[in-house]
Amino acid sequence: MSLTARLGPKGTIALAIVVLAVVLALFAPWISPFPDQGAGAPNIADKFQPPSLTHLFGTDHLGRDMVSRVIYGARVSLTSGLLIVFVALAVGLPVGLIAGYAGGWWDEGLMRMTDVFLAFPALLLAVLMAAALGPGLINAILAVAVTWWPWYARIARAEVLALRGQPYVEAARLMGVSHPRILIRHILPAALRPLSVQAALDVGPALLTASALSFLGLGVLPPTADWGQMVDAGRKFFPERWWYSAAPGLAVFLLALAFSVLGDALRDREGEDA
Amino acid sequence: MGLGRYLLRRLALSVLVVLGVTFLVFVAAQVVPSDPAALYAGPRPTADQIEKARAELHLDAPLPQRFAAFAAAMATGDFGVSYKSRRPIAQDLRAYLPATLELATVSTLLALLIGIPAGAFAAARRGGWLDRAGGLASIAAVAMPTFFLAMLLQAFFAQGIGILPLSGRLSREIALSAPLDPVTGFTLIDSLIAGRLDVFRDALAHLILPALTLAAYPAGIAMRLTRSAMIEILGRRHILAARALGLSRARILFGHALPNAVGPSLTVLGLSFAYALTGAVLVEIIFAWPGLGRYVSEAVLSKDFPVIAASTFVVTLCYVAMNLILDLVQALVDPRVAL
Amino acid sequence: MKRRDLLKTAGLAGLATFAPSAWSVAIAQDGSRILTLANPAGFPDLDPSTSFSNDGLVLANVYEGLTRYYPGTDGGTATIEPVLAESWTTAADGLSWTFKLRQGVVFHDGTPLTADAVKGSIERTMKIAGGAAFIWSAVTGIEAPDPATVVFKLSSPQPLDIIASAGFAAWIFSPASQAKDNAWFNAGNDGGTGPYKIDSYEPGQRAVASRFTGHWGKAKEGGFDKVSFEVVEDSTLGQNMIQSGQADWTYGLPYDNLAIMRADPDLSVVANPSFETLFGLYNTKRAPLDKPKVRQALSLAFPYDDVINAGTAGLGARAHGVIPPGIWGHDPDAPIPNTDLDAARKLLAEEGVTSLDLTMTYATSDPLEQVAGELWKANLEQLGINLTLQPMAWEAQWQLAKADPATAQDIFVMYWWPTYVTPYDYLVSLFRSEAAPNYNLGYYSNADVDKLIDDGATLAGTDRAKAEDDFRAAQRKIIEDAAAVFILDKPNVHVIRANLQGYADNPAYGHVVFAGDLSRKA
Amino acid sequence: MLDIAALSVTLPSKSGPIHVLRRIDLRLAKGEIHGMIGESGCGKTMTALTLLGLLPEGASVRAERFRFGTLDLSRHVASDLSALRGRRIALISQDPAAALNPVLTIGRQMDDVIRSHHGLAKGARRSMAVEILLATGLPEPEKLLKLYPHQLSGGMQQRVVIAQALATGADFLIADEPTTALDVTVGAQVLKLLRQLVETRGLTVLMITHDMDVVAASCDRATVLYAGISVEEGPVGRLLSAPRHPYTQALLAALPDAAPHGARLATVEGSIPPPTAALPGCAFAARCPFAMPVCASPPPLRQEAGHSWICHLEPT
Repeated sequence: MSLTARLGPKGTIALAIVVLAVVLALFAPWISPFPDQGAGAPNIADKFQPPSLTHLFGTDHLGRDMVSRVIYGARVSLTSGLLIVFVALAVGLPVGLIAGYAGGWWDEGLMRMTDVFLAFPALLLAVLMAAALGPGLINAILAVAVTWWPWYARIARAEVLALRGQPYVEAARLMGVSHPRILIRHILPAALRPLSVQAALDVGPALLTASALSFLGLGVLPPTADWGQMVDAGRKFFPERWWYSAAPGLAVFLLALAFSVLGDALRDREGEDA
Repeated sequence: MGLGRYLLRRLALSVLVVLGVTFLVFVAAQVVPSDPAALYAGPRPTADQIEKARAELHLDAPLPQRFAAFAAAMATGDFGVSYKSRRPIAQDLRAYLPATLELATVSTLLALLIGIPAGAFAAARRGGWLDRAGGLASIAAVAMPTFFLAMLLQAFFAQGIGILPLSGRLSREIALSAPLDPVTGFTLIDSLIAGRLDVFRDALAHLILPALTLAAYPAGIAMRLTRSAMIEILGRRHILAARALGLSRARILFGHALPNAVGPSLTVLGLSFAYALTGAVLVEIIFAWPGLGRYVSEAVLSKDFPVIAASTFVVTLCYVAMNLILDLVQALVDPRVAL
Repeated sequence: MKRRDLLKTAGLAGLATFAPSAWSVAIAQDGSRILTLANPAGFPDLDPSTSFSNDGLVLANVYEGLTRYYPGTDGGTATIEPVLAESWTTAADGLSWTFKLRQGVVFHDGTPLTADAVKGSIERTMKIAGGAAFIWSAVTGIEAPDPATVVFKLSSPQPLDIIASAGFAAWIFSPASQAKDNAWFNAGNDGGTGPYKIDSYEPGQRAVASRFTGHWGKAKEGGFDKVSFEVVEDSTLGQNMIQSGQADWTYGLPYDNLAIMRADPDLSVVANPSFETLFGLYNTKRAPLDKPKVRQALSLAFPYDDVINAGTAGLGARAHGVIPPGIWGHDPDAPIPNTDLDAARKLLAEEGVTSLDLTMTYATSDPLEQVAGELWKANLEQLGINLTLQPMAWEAQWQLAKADPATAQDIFVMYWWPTYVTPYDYLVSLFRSEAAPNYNLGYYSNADVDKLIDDGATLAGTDRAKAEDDFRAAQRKIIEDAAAVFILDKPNVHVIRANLQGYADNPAYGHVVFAGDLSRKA
Repeated sequence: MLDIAALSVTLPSKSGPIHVLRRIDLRLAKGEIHGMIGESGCGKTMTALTLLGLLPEGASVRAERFRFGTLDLSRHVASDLSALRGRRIALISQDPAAALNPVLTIGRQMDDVIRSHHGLAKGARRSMAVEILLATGLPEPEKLLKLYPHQLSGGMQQRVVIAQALATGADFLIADEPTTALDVTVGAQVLKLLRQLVETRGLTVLMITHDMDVVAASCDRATVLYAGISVEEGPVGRLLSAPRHPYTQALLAALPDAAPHGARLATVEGSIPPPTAALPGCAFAARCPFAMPVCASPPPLRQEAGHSWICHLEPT
């Protein structure tokens, strides 16, 4: 069955938007109407132009074309959304697997540690980490990932607990297969399925948290385009010059929406109807 | 296992978690490059003022000793003084924490009041227009960035048609002409205690926009979770049996199916309350809501560690207490869970 | 009160009219008697001895000092007006000052103003030694020979009349309050003599003060019974409050929005030069910035006019060195560089600098500093120089710079405003050599400059003209050495309701409103 | 009490209509316990759902004759039936544990049923509940009202389910495999209770089961279903001792106690034809040991003293 059929109409549109965002991010210099402005070059002459044919979404306080800025902004937001989820999975999955499989003290210890990170107010931990590491894209990503991995650890552990009792796992154990091999060969693939769906669903909220960080001034360094910072910068001129905040705000919303719908479509295809 | 033992075990775990969080904050205080003395010495201190501050804060004491003093302060609730404002933190927390709790409670209630019935109806008429529209709305609510939604709501309701106040917790007229004396710190409750309905109405009006902004994400989650839970429940045999007994649709939906969905809804309640506690930073900044979120974000940016530590401690306490309460309520509501 | 059409542009559909918000109606009824000041920052410390930040706005209306400084208008000489002191004289050697106190002045708690009260106030401030207490560092002793006379003994000649007019650490407060601690003041209590006394204080939200009927000054006809100092940190809210009439005065609004407000008949935009200047200190300890020519090249590459246009909508003024106009010691014809990329390229070639990586740090919350950084970065790119813009919270930026010059930033962009009206405050804090850098965050040290600054300081008390020459010479040397890029003198822009009368900016007291002088047209 | 002729139900689906019930004839007299027997998937439960009007959306229900008591429902069967559900017709579900709401007390669940059928005050409803629970042989019903389903034994749960059915005031009960989930002894008691209730309350019960012993133990008459068709019907005694239709004979031969000791149980090869297939002739032809070419055409109805079946074989 072809992918589009598998994802259904909504899922396909969402996938199209995500692919479009990836293409925009990769080929920004060639696609955006004013590449140098997108990268940050100021152009004071036409400061605060309202939306027009040349500037579909107008220009910002330094006269830079908003469409180009949003396209360049896709680079930051997309990478941060995907990397946060990836790093969180890379940390959360092993913790969850070991805790679920080993049980006993391992489980208790790892899970209490996870609770500590979960109890710690997420955005506060992220802001603290970002303040500690200093602004910059990688630091912001690490900061948010630190607050994100516990969720995946929990999901992974729940999956492992469910799978550990399965006959095929016990059978493998009886045949003398070593613990790590069982974990990686048998349990990991089965646990990955729900986790990958959850991860797809989380890219949206992840890039929202990252853009919230840059909204607080802890994201990428200027003049790199970043949707969160652009919305913040535009807020002061809202609503007279509404397009300054509207363009990046809409972009964040659309990309997050696309990922959520995509995640949903994947989940539906997986049979668990959420 | 007996309610007592269960409670004891959970309390022990919670203490462990709170200790862990406090230790995490203390470690962060050491790791993050900062010079508390300079901050404490005032806005533009001279070199010797900084030295005096360093001595006063006995920053050069050995690490374990400082952690002991730090933990003791947390335990006794005497959180000491903010480096930046030198104001006793407990005094600020008494002003700011209730504001955030009030906003978090109202937004969580709003999220549940919107999310759960919507989810239930969507499940009842699966595939119907409500289900599709609700599904789209819930995904949009989850995807909508808080700060953008806040701006839109503000522009439309406050600046645009002006039926709702733009910001703040109470109108200035009330603070000027007849200020409300804080009893619990929750303006809604205090105004009722003082029997002042005008203040109550005013506080409610100020709550609507920020609470709505904060409730969007959890409402979306609540609806999706309730919908999937209800779909599963409606498929169960006892629902079929109830229909066979001729009970009306509404009675079955709310009397029989929904009580079974209390479990998932409680997890949503926990999630949205936790989100509101910490997610409120942005909403508080945009709506000038004098809550903990704003107080803490400023403290983090200026590395005012006593405030960060105290606030995190308090927020974690709320979080852990809420989880405990939720688990207890879940056990009480679901008879099958033997405590 | 007419509501103006807020949303002119196409904007969000359906937002055309701005209905009178139900919440400000109450203002209209008894509003005429309330003055509402929307302040974009909180009041960290209301203790008159240690206050050194935006709390000056509240304290200036609740407390009074011995004197008050009025800068000369358009070139005229500055004057020092009597407040609690009626007259004052200084000894020939400038080592002692005698102040005659005004009679019939009463503190808010009813106790009379006496010499001992003045002595107690200044001594408490010196003892706590917080905030701006260092302005009294030269005072060795204070005597009160009789209830109406106060004598200050100095270790070196100082312009004590100007020091006494400072906006910080110079307030006089009641003997009863002198025994109280910082927490008492910050709970909303005051011990002042000023025209208003504090009624209530909600930290982070607002302070409310009402008229002190026992004030010695005569009340203005149509004056205000109450002043509400609102904390409105978000400029969008501040702008909305002033436009909707919920606030009578505010500042810190984006420069680009001022045009809209100037067009509003209900508002008037008051802009005049301030004593606050913006500059970037070069890290003189790290190669290649240790070479003056490289620093001069960077200054030549700075887009001064673009920053003034894009950053301050043309309201800012080119800085002539670090001392802004309106302060004695200002040097209007100092040789300041103009943007000239070719000259900059030539200087860099002479020093053999082809490519360079620099880091510029500035305050996260300041859009003007960010605009300066982004425009400068664009120019420097044409010279092969890559400027990294590093926004940081002030505390973090300051601690990074103080840590170790070798690892610190290359360019430290910041503002400076004087504790009291003297060029010495700028030069000694920013450019005088310091063993451990406190505010000299360019680590600049030049023996001649140090000598000029110190000589000027000693002469300031006795021969102000000679002192001015020394300070001007020091500043010329600093400009020639290109210790810093002097960007602009920040304009003092306040937006007030058009029906306010008697409003005048006093740059000596940044962002302070003397509510006692104001009234509202009937 | 119930007189159905040629009832057929088809469900729409993406891959064409599904003939869930092809041709059902069913007659029950008042006060009778009528068994409905057949392998799983032969349409037993679907018939129950049809009678309860609980068929999924889009199901089309047709019958030549459909009379319930004095009502003639043959024209729009589905809507009429859903009106009767819970008022005149009630269900006793198969697995009592699953049929009771786990989070509600027995009292609340009884009260729900009574409240939606009888306009009684709270006190009256409570005593009615107690009276019905007593009638189903449950000890100390007062205490029972406060308990939750998981605190009851399987047998007691089934009695509560029966009590709920009685509480609707319906006089026609459909018992869907009431004893399957219970162990034998408890099952027997439940069947005895049903018999008692039929006699004392003048009820009519349609007993759906796949277990011949249940039919033998508790039913007056029975109908055998195969692939959505009622192939044989008659008094239990005759049906068990002298089954006429080959399928019924095969079913009985498959029972352990019918076969000589130690011999292999006779099994019926092949499986039930899929519901999507059209079956012009006798549905059992493919698996029938006596199949003849004529079986391709629809088998005639044969009757013998209240015992009827459809088959081309001449009765011997």
